Amino acid sequence: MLLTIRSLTKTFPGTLALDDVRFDLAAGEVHALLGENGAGKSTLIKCLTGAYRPDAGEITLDGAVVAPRSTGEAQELGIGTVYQEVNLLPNLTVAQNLCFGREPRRFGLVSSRGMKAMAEGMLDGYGLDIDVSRDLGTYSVAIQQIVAIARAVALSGKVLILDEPTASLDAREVEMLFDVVRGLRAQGLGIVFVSHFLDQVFDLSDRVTVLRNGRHIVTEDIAALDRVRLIEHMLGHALEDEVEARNAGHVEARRPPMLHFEGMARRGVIEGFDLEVGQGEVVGLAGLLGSGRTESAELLFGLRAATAGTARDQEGPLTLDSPRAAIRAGFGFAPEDRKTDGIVADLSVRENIALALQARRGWARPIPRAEQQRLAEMYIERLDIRTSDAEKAVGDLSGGNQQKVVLARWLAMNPRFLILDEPTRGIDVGAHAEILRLIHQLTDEGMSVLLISSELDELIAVSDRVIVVRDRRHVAELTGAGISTETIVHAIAQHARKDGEAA
Amino acid sequence: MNPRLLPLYATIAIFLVACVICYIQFPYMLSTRVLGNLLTDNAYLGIVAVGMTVVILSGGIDLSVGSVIAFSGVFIAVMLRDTGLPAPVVFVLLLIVTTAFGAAMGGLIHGLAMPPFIVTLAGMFLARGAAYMLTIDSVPIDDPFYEMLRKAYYLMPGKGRLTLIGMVMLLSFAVGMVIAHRTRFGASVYALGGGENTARLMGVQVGRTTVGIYAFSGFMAGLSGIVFSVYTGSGYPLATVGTELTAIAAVVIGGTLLTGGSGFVFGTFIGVMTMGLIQTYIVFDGTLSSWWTKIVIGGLLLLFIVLQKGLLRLTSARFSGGLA
Amino acid sequence: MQTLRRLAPQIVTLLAVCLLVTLFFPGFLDISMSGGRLVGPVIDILKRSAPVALLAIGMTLVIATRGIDLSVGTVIAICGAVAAWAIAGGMGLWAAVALAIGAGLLAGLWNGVLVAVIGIQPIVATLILMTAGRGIAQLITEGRILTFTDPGFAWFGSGTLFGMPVPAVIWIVTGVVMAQLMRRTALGLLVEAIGINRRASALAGVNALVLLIAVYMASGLCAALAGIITAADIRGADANNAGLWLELDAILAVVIGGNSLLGGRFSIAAALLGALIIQTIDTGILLAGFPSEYNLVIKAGLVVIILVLQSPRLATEWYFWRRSVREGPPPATTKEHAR
Amino acid sequence: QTVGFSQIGSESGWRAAETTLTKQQAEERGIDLKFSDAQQKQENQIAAIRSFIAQGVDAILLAPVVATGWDSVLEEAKEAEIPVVLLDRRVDSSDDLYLTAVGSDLVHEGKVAGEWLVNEVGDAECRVVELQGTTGSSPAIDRKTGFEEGIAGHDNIEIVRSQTGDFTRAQGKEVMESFLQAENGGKDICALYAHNDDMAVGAIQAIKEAGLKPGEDILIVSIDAVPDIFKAMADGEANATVELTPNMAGPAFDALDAYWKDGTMPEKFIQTESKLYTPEDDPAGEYESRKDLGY
Ligand SMILES: Nc1ncnc2c1ncn2[C@@H]1O[C@H](COP(=O)(O)OP(=O)(O)OP(=O)(O)O)[C@@H](O)[C@H]1O
Ligand SMILES: Nc1ncnc2c1ncn2[C@@H]1O[C@H](COP(=O)(O)OP(=O)(O)OP(=O)(O)O)[C@@H](O)[C@H]1O
Ligand SMILES: [Mg+2]
Ligand SMILES: [Mg+2]
Repeated sequence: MLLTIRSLTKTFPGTLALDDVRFDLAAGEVHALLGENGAGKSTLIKCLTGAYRPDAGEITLDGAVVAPRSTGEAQELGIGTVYQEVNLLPNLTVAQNLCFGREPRRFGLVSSRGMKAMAEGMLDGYGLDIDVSRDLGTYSVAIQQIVAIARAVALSGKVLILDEPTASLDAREVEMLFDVVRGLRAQGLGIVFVSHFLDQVFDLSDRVTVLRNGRHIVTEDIAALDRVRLIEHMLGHALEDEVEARNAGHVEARRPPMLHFEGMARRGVIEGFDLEVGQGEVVGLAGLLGSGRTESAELLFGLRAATAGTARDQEGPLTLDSPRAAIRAGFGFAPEDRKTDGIVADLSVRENIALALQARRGWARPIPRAEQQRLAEMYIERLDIRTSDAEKAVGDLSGGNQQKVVLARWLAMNPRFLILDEPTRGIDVGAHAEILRLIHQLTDEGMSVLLISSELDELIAVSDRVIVVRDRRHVAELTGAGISTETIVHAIAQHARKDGEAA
Repeated sequence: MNPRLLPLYATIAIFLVACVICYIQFPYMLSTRVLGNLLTDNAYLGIVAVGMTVVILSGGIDLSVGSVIAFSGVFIAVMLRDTGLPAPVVFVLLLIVTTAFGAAMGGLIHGLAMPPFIVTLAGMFLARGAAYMLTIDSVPIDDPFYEMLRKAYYLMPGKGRLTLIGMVMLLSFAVGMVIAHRTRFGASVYALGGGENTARLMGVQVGRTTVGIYAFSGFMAGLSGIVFSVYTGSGYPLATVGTELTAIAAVVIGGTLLTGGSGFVFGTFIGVMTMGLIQTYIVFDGTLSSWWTKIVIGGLLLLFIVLQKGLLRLTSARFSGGLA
Repeated sequence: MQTLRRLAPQIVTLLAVCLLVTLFFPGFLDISMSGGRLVGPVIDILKRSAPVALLAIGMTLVIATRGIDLSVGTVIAICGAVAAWAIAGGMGLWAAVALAIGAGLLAGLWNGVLVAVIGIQPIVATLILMTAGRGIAQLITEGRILTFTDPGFAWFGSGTLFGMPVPAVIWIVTGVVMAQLMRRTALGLLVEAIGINRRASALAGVNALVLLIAVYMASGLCAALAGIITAADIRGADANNAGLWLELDAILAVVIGGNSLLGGRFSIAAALLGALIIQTIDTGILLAGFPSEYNLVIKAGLVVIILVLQSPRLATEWYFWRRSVREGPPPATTKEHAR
Repeated sequence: QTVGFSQIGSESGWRAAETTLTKQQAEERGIDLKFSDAQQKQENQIAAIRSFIAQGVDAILLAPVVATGWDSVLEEAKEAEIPVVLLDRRVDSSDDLYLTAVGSDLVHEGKVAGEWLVNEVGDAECRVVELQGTTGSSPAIDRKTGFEEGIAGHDNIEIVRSQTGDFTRAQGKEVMESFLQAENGGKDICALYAHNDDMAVGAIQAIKEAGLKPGEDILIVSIDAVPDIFKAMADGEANATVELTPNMAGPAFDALDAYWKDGTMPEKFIQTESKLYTPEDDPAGEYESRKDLGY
């Protein structure tokens, strides 16, 4: 065994995050680490790389006992890691991020030319054509994620750890990443792979370890498992029927229109588009990363001022010049980047859930504590948020659970039009199904939803209508039976070709 | 063009415009004499601002520097008066003391996870208090070596003097630029400014770097203290009150963000020169009363910052527009 | 109960400092009644802590939004000057008070707009008023100490109410009102939210812009009250010296009160205890009769000791030690500079 | 003629008066005065003098914030043949670097105050409390020394407490309060010596608030002779003050005029009078005559 972990235990105040966990990693294998949100995957990884100090347990690498005291030491041991949240520095250039700690030097001083060459070398094979001397922060999350992976790969002499690396990548980029990983496996590296996308797990990994509530449940070869069994291991019970596709049931029932957007545009950001949303309708936005889906949503929510366009409902025109105005119009928006735009880390789960509601009521009419408590408990229960209690700071929750809290905040508002930008990113299978079911339920009650997702299956499952976005333009609209993976992919590709010809 | 350079360019542009305005009003302000004065008079400020830039780049702040400069002057004066040690030895002793002082503050900041603002505030009280304890008098320095340092200058055409201490400042900026932009330590400083946890996950040795940063600032404050003592030829415990705020203002005018992680040492140089220019302008004008002096300094500060912000917004809007 | 636990370190520190002063000055805790007013060092401390305590109230709110207000010391001078100018100009007591408070609010509005609307970093934004404001105050007083004799106004500085010095009453009442306002309404929550993550809060519909400005105005208001007290105390406005460097003491008080400079969770009561601790140190030094050269070193030394004892990391160590779990340095705190 | 004036700052009413008078005097004589406020910073003063030299003024007035550290800049002025006149505080540079110094003798002021107290109390026991100026400033140091010289040899007079009140009213009051607390409610204090009148005025309020009578229960002696102390004196609340005239510029311009005309070298130190004022000297009248001088 390349890496073994024995009886690892880690407690946080009020939480037993890891309880006597064991884990083995062989050279030349991809070992998937699975579990629900809050199962302890990220904690295990952080203990392994010295970011956390475990309470008890032993780690051996190549037969020698190691106890990295800092992530720097772990890197020197040959363990490269991509943490769950993109953990690079947006204020440094791409090259500085890539070479950090191993900068090429000339006469004792860092050579920027050498660094540029080194960085470009490291990015080779990821199909990325970017200027490495620009700040990382100017690039999209997806690009940052790939840079983080490239850095970890270069650092990993023996072990590469990927904690949900694919959460913000699209299919093309995932494929590219997998090629890289397979190559490394062939070179004899041990790779730990965390993901909530079971397809990817089956596609890539050799063995699987499942954690549940901080405990080790099972380690098995992937070949010996099927999807249902795996989910049972993760959840501790069987998953109720997966959500059926929406358009299968509701056939072409055109819903009464509720909101009309016309010519919404912002110069340099998104070209003008029209959008009509019916009551109880789910509109999906499909497109590649960076295509302008988030920007479309931000325009509708008043987060970016539109330079043109009007919005109205049956009553008359709506002003949407700020999030507050949009909220007043009955809109809600769960953003894709939960860390910077979603959670208020130091506030408790209860306060985070009550925040938007409170903001709408105004400061002078506080929501009574008991009411907040009720709300919090209701959503903790309904969305299955894993937390020791409602008073835990949201920042201390696992990534997926943070996402659920943001969702709960907007559900508590009971908006008539809810925009969900990648609502299931980083959410486990159980909760994933739960959220999709929730969308069904809400729309049945009359709420309209705009769903942005990179997972086509998910879009297809819940959308009444799918709009394809490409190069900051809304290029196609698919309805009813016309919605399928093939048609969407086709729409994206076709327009790409047309653009190519036009250019 | 790299967008991170924009604040720097904005700063330089505004500075040049300010120079032109000064020149139009007082043509004599562009003489080598005034230029030499600008370098000499702001030497101590520039040196300490180099240290401050590094601290601020790391997301910290060092309020102790003004007091440390005063302490340095008193320390040197008292040592030269009472011990008979040669001046260079006293310099070395002093630099060791101030560097250790800075390192100790860095150690507290890291070791106890306390905010730098507060630790260095206590350091500010402590250093000034230590200066008082050495002497409450102002102590003149008559040392032949000092005489030599003081008289060391290069006479530029036009009778302007490029003094030794002015050159020490220029050298400090050069060294500061190399350290901040061309060493691993500098990279770690920027990394810390970008976010401590992230920096830690990327393998920055946070503790060692923090101690190093404040030690560097302490060293620069000590060096600035030496320069200041050469400049005034004495040690005075009440000297340089509030210099830390001037230094911070210079760093900010130079385009460095107080939240850390973004900025340039060269920008600070422009910031220091800008502050000096404002002072010179006010003296040349010579009609402002005590109170209007303060108001005008505050107003000009605001003007610079707002102009910079405006310029940045304009150019970055153009920039992102061009991308589409 | 929970509040008490939050305040415990500050209370313990205050008691310890009092004990220390008593060692050097045995009569420290004596309180007597004389001519209908309470007298004694402790009462003096309650009175003398008024400016810093008032500033600390506003500063706590500003710091909770991840800001800082360096201008408060100067605002004291401005408001004092305005009040003295109004009184000396015969405008009457309440007009003077109203004008001073108006000036404080205006100063806060100015800071708030620079920070929230123009987006200048708080330290720099308030540094501008800190520099220029003293000039404005001197402009009003024309550089002299503007004195007045109005006994009604002087009452704010040296009068008594139910035996207590008026300044003490003012800061205690302001503190209680402000704390209740924050906790009985949703203001406290909203202020904390924008301090922790302004972007996310704004996205959730919190009116961050208005709240930020309001917080700086609250700070200006508190500084105005402090300015009134300071001017009333010496029956004159000393534009150059009133409130000089007091902002640093106020910030210190907020931090000794265990509030994080990174914004978020705050406690006004704890900051007020911090102000009392600082004033107790200051008065203690005076009472103990050390030569004045030592004032700063003693103060700095005590402050460092207090901060070290209260430091979050030491607290974690203490927590783990009590739970007798063997633990190396505790995990990194989850606080991160928001970018 | 153009004259540059580097003033320390505007930290007290006295200094504001000095500035006002200097501007007045310059105007009367038709001199173009370039004024620079250094905000209590020596470095600003040095920079200002350098700028004056660069501008080629005809003379420089300097009110130095501190005694040391002027050698090099004064040498520069000398090289440029610009006469420098020091106002109210002295420097420890060689006296050929400046034309003359106008000022009072700070030690002497303190001594006058001390001698007054010696006279006033005779052989009675007297416990004195002292309010010092800003720690480290030269008036604080010299006035302390002078006072101690004045009371030397009189063992019945003893300074029991001495603390800094930073030359301000507010601090004067606060520190006096703690003196009163520490000295048995003030009953053990016989006299207060304050390094300037502002602190004395603050202390007088503290004494009154403590239920004692300033001027009777506690003797008050201070320095500067600003208007407000005369007001207190007229009310019987202060006993003595030593004048430090803010009109330093008058003698300075006289000396400069003579020098410009025919190169007459004035004496190196033009001492202004340190006159002692007591309630016998018509305090009310003094108040009236001073109150518009910009104090
Ligand atoms: N810094 C912390 N302080 C307190 N509790 C924490 C902290 N970090 C994690 N936890 C808790 O430890 C448990 C495990 O969290 P972890 O982040 O390891 O989950 P995960 O398996 O990675 O989940 P996800 O799939 O959502 O990322 C959770 O209950 C979480 O609330
Ligand atoms: N290749 C790129 N170069 C520079 N900026 C990019 C690039 N790709 C995306 N961006 C910018 O990064 C930001 C976030 O990108 P993101 O990938 O989230 O795109 P998006 O249009 O919001 O779509 P999606 O919701 O599909 O992710 C956007 O403002 C986008 O303009
Ligand atoms: Mg995780
Ligand atoms: Mg997006």
